[in-house]
Amino acid sequence: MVTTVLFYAFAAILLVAALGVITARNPVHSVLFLVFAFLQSAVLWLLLEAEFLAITLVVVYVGAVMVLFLFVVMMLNINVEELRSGFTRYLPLGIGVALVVVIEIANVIWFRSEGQAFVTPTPHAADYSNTKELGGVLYTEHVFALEIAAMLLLLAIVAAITLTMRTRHRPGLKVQDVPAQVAVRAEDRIRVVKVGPVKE
Amino acid sequence: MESIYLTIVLAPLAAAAIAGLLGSKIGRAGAHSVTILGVAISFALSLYVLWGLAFGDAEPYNGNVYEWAKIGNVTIAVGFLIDNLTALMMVVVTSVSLAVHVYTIGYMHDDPGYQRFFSYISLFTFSMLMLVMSNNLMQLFFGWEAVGLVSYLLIGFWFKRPSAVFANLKAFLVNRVGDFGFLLGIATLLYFAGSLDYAEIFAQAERIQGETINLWGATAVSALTVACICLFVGAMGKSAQVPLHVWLPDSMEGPTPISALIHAATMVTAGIFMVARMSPLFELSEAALAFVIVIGATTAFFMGLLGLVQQDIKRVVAYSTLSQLGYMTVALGASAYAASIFHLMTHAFFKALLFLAAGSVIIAMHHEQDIRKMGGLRKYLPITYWTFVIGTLALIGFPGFSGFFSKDALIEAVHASSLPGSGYAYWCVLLGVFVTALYSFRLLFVVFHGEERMDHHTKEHLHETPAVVTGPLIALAVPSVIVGWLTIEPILFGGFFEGAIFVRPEHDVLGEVGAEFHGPGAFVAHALTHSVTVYLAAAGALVAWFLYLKRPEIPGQLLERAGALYRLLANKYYFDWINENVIARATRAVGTGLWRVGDQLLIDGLIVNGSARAVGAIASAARRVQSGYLYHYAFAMVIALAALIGWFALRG
Amino acid sequence: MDWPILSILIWLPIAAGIVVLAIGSERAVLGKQVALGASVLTFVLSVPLYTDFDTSTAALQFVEQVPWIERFNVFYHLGVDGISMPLILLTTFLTPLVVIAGWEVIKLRPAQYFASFLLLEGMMIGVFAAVDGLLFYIFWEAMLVPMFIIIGIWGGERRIYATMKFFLYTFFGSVFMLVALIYMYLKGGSYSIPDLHALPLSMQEQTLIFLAFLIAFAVKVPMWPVHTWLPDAHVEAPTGGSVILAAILLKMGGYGFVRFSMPIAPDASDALSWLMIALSLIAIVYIAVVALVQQDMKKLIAYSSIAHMGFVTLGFFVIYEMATSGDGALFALQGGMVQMISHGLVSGALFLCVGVLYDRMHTREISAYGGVANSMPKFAAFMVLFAMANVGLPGTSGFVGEFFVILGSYQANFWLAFCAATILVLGAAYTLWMVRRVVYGEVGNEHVAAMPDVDRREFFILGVLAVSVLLLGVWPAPLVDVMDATLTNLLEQVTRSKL
Amino acid sequence: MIDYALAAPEIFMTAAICVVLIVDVFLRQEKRWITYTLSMFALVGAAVVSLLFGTDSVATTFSGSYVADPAGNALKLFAYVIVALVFLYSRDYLERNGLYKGEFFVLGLFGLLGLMILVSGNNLLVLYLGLELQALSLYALVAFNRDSAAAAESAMKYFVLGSIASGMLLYGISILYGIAGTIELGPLAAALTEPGGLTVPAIVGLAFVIVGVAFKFGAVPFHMWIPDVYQGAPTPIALYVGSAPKIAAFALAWRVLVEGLGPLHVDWQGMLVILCVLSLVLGNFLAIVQTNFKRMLGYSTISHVGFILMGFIAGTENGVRDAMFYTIVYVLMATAAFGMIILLSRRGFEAESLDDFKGLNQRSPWFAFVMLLIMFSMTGVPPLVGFYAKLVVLQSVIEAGLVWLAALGVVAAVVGAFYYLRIVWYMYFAEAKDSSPLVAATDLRTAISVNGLSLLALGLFPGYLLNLCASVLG
Amino acid sequence: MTVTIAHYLVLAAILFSIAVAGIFINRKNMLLLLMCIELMLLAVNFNFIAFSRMLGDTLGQIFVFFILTVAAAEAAIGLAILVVLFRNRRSINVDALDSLKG
Repeated sequence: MVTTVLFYAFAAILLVAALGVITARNPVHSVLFLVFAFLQSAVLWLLLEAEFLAITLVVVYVGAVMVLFLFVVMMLNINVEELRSGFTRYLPLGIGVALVVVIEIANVIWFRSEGQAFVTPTPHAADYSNTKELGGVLYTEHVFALEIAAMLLLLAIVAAITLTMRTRHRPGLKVQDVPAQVAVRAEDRIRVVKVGPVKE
Repeated sequence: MESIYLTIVLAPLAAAAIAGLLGSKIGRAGAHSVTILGVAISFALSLYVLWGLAFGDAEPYNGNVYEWAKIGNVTIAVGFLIDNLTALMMVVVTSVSLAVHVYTIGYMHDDPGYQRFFSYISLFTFSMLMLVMSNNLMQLFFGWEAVGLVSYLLIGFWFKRPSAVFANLKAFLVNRVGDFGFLLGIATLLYFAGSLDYAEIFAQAERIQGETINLWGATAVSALTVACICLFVGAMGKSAQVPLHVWLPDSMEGPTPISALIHAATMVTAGIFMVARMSPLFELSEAALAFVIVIGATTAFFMGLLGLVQQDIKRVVAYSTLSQLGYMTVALGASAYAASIFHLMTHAFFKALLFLAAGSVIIAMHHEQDIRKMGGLRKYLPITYWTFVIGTLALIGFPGFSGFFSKDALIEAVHASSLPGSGYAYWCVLLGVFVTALYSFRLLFVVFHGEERMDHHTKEHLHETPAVVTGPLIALAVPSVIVGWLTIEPILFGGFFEGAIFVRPEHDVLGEVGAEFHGPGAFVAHALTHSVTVYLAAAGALVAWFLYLKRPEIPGQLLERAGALYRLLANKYYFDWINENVIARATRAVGTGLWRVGDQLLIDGLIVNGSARAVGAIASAARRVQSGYLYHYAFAMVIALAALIGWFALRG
Repeated sequence: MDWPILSILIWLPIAAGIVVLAIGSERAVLGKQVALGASVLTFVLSVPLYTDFDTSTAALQFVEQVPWIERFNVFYHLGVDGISMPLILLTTFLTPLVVIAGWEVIKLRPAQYFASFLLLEGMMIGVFAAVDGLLFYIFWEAMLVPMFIIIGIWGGERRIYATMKFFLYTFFGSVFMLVALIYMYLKGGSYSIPDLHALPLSMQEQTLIFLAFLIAFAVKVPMWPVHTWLPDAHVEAPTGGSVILAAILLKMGGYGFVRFSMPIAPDASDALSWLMIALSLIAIVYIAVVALVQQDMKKLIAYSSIAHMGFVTLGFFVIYEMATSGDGALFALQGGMVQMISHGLVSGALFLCVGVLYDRMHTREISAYGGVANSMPKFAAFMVLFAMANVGLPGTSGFVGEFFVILGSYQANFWLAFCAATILVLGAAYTLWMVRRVVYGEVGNEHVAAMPDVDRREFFILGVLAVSVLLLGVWPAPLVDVMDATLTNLLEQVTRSKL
Repeated sequence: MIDYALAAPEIFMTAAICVVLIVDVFLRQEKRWITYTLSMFALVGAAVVSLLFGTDSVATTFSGSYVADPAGNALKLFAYVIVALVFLYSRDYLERNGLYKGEFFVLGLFGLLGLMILVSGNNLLVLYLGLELQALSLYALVAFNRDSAAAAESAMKYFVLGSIASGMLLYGISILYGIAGTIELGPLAAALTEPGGLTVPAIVGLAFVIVGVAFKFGAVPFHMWIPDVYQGAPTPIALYVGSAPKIAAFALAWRVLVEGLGPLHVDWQGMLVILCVLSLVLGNFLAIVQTNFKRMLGYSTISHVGFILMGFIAGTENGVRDAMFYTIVYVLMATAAFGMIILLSRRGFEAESLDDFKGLNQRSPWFAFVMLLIMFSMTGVPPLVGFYAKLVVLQSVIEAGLVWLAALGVVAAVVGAFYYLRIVWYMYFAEAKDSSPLVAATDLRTAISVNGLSLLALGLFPGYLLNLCASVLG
Repeated sequence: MTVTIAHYLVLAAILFSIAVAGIFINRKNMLLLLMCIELMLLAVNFNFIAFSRMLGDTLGQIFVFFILTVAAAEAAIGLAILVVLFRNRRSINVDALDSLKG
């Protein structure tokens, strides 16, 4: 009963937050709504006994990715006024299509699953460790996927740097020149001066 | 014998090829020498062949030279059938041709196309010989069309004249209409006889008579009648029978020797020859014979009438030719094939003579052909005058002249016929005699007698034409006078054509006429006493004398009185008008319509370019879907997703 | 025969074409010489096809068979019978003439011009020699490419419209044939034409296959109402292109009918013969009337081609309307085939004639000419001769086919023959109308007066064609005999029901 | 036990990428050719590894998440060739336009790695990761020319739409996982044979998955990104996007639809038929009205996708084989076509308008001829290999009983012929606007010539490639 | 009335739809599109976790783990592209992205 109440409460807040994301006129508000939605989700995931992922979501997503979003919003210094207004004309259409998709999927889940209700199994025992379970398979069964994920992150780094790093050629601006720095030899930096004795 | 026949045919062809292809090398003299030699060889050999058949013990020949094509069980060959009919035709063709060749030396003396002309007429001789010597329908058709080709080339010989190139096209097309029927006739015979060979077809004539063909729904028509009428349509074209006669007067645009050779003596008689050749078939179809006789009679009388109003010397003769061809056709329809061929032969001589004489006049008049600008030429052109007189007398059937025998026998035969239509035909040919005499003497009087209406310059230079012109005139005048005397008995009543021409006993009108035949002299006497024709002819001559010599002002007055009739005649019964303004114009209008509307508007415009335009229009419209806006793109994806789910998951 | 004559005939011109391309337009004379040499050599090499041909059998001769695409059971399978052999000879005969015809006329990129024709020749021979359906299709389609280029580069003012129309029309037609071929392959497991002939098919299948083939072949022939590409293509094509187009490409449609449609779908052919005959007659009458009002010489000859090809299709399909006994069907078939060969010579010659005029005056408008006979007597003689052949005058090859078809179709129905025979009048009307306006009359203008008569090169081409036109007309037996056994067999095959 | 040898190509490629990345960091701009050479060596090395460790049979490793099979091996080998061609064609252009950076090659190799993983992925997770690996590198590549607004715009569109598509794919995967309880392809198919009464949810999941696959292919109506990206991206990158990823798309469809969702064939066949028809029609129609050659090629791609889908529609092993053949042929043709643009371009001048092809025959008969081969091959005119590609897919749809679809396909091909012919027309029949001779490096000229002639050679002897496709999939 | 997996699934579906709707009702701010994508992935994650719970295995959660990783990488690249775009156009207005069309 408690879980039911919790579910409905958090689900409602989640949906409101999600709607907030897409309706907020200020992008900063949108990001914050999104953070809010993630937090609600984390709670709901806890209800589904996915504790590790719930924590990850909060730590990694809210903590890192959303901050990145905020950072970009701030950095781009977008004219908020310009971004206002606009979508109300298409709102009915959007709601309509969204409703159609929801109804279709809900219809299938509730009525077209041919008697097979999507039920909840019994909860895990108290000593069940979600993290341990995941850890157990992540580096064994899914090691291939893990390696790919590693490459993906590397790719993301390379791509992000490629796209955003700019070499500015303003005179006087100090920038790193990695090849030059690496290729430097001792002779270039230090001039060994033979200093002869000085006689007064 | 085959080599002789081949020589007869190929000598003119070789001559034509030499004159045509090497004309510039061998020069004028070379060209006329070689062609005359070629035709002379043919003529001599033809005479030899005829002699052998008529007086010697030569048998008719029927053999193939080579196999043209073999389709299934049908072999189509090129070969010769030489019997009396053929041999006679060969002699007629080669003799007239020879005369014309010689005459041409003079007539075409100054023409730049001298060699070409000789090549053409030699080629014509070859074609005509192929036609008459054929032993099968394919080869007959070959000759048939080949003479048409040469006729086309020769009518258009002076190709710079617009009227000439109009006339040759017209001649070819009208002939083609006839050939159209002719070809269908051949197809009919092939279908029912399974062969194109004369002998094989004739052997099955009786059987074919029993066959029927459904032309309109279930109406069964005798196959033989269909075949014969179709064939005769061909003859109508070639022999210029109403309503396919329209080309012949126009064909006078060609040089005069051609008018003599092709459009009087030989080619136009191809149709007559063909029907005679096909007599075993025509004999078995009374319907076809009736058709033939009515067409012939109509031509004979009504075309003769047109001769009365013509002002061009050659056109008068041309209408006379039409009328005479009608006579021959009438004889065919009356089953008097021999009479028809006989008239064909005599006509060949005297009509060639008339044409050549007219040509002589034209030469003398510096190529002036309008008779209103002539008159009183008798004293300037004595030889021409007298030969012309001979020709005229032969034409009107003056007793004793060749035309008399043939025409009188022919009229008698028609009189004796009891076939449907023969009554009408009899009256037509009878009245035709009067008309013939009228226009013939009108021509004679207007041209050679009376007031001299030519201009001063022409008059000063008038003199008799050279010997190469008058020679052939004299040469042709002789048979025009005597050939009837000599040949009427064997040809008409002596069974000359036995084996070549088939007449059913109940149609044997010549037999009836022949029963009263007791020699040429008696025939003349009989005609003078028992027949009205001679007097009709005399009446015609008299009327002509009265109107054109005695009271030349009357014709003009008559014309005013009978304006409608005159207009009808002057416009040649409006045949040309209808052809040009209704048929030709309608065809071209239909063509333009089909082209502009059918091809360009509907097929190209609507379907071809239309579909291209439709693709373009759809593409331009579809382009707008690709608006460039991200949300539209996303929207499309979501809609598609919803549709896929809706259609595939939820329809059940 | 122990050397692969058909392969040589196909690949020799193609190889020569590549050589000519490689030589390039800078050394045009050498390229032309190579082109001429190769095409003449091809013709010489093709002569044994005739001399060594066994006329007593309908079987394929000079057969070559090598596996090619094993996965689809496709063979590089060549062979000829009485139907295809004359068409191959026609191709090898005309190509050298076309090369000569372009000798001095083509100034723009000559190497590409002559190479295109050589490539085209090889492919055309391939079409006629292929015994495998897919191989046939490949040659069939590949031909479009050089033809597209020929019309597009060396054509007249509206060449791009014309060549696009040509390509898209014919491409549209042939893709349906591909679908039909695939369908039959999936059913029978083979693309080989004899296997396709033997493939049992239901009536519905036959009908659909027949219609698919019909689209392909009807466009090529072309039959009404898919003919409108032809006048445009002809008008804009260079002379050589027109010649090849009229003389050989059109024949492929007719060839397709006897090679594919009729033997593969005999019952459908029978059931739909009324349609084919109707379309053929429309082609003969409708198109002839349209030809009557053309103002452009090439357009007129193009329409005349359509009308004459109507005789081919009429000859082929009229056989279903007559009793099997009797020789009418053979007459009709022979007529159709002879008409194809003859039309190849005659229309080719006429287009060459127009080309001769065009080279001098650079217009094809009939009204721009007049009295050509005055300044060009030799040319006028040729023109009249070929016009007469086009009219179907006995003694020329044009007569033979028409004669046979009319005789044959009479055996089906009097009125069929009646309609067909109208060509006698209409054909004469439009052809001679053109002759009258172009060749005869007073000299039209000073340009006409200044036109030189045919030179030796032109005289040679026209002369060779004239001789062959006359020879075939005077003695068609050598051609007819070659096809006889094959056609007799074909007749039996196409009238035997598959149901 | 993990058999690393089976995944040797991926392992090698991963290592190679790292090496190239690190080496490149230490190179001055004028030594950039070392990156290029090294990347080429990476490709050659990968090919050697693939050949050495290739198997004749199907084997899985990494707990069933990786599968090595001959078809995958063949696709990878082909992909190396294509990527090598892309690098080769691009080098000149990049140098001329100031884009000659090591990242291009690194990102290109990343994309290739994604492709390889996709080809060998045996569970939905690996497939998804491979897909993302490739997609992310492509997004980055499209935006590679940072000074081009058009490139950025197209990258943004590509990115957003791609992310939506992969989100939908994931949604579908999640449903399938819920129904089957597994993400491995074989067991998934087994579970779906008896979906335990959950057929309808399975179809919903399928619909979502189809969106992902169709997007990767660019089938209508999930095609919107293609023309914009082709047009907006720098030509070498459009070349990359237009070539190798089609192999990935093929692999994705093959693995997911045929191997994983085979039991739902009836349903996805229906869906693919719709996509196929729309692609054929819209792709061809819209290509006609284009004036930008790259954009036209984009729409042409869409229509070719319609044909590739035909192979899948049949759903049989033959069908997959035919789709594979078509894909390979199409990629070859597209590579050559984009190569021609690069060949015609000069410094600061993109030869991407159709008009730039005018009079090519005057400027260079040889390359006009090569382009002619490419265009007629795309049209599907024999004896070029494009014809056989159409032939085989038509065969498979007719075999599936969809003769009407085959008929529609050929009609679409006729419509499509128009815009390919227009290029030929411009090259051969039109006057050149600019008659300057072509400037291009010898390696580029040679490679494009070989690429173009291969279309003819493969067309004259199509048996080898056909047999190859048959043998690796049989 | 207990909460079943179906509840979670429907919740995910609604979330997913909101994300989708967000993509095409928003025409001004490109950033919002990236957030919607995050939201969409969140919905997917819900599905996986719910099914994982239902089936009682960890596979779904592993999947979610990887999705989170990918989403992070995606966000990085997406934002990088956005920055490039902004630098070129000085705007992230969705409506302005229409130079490529037709």
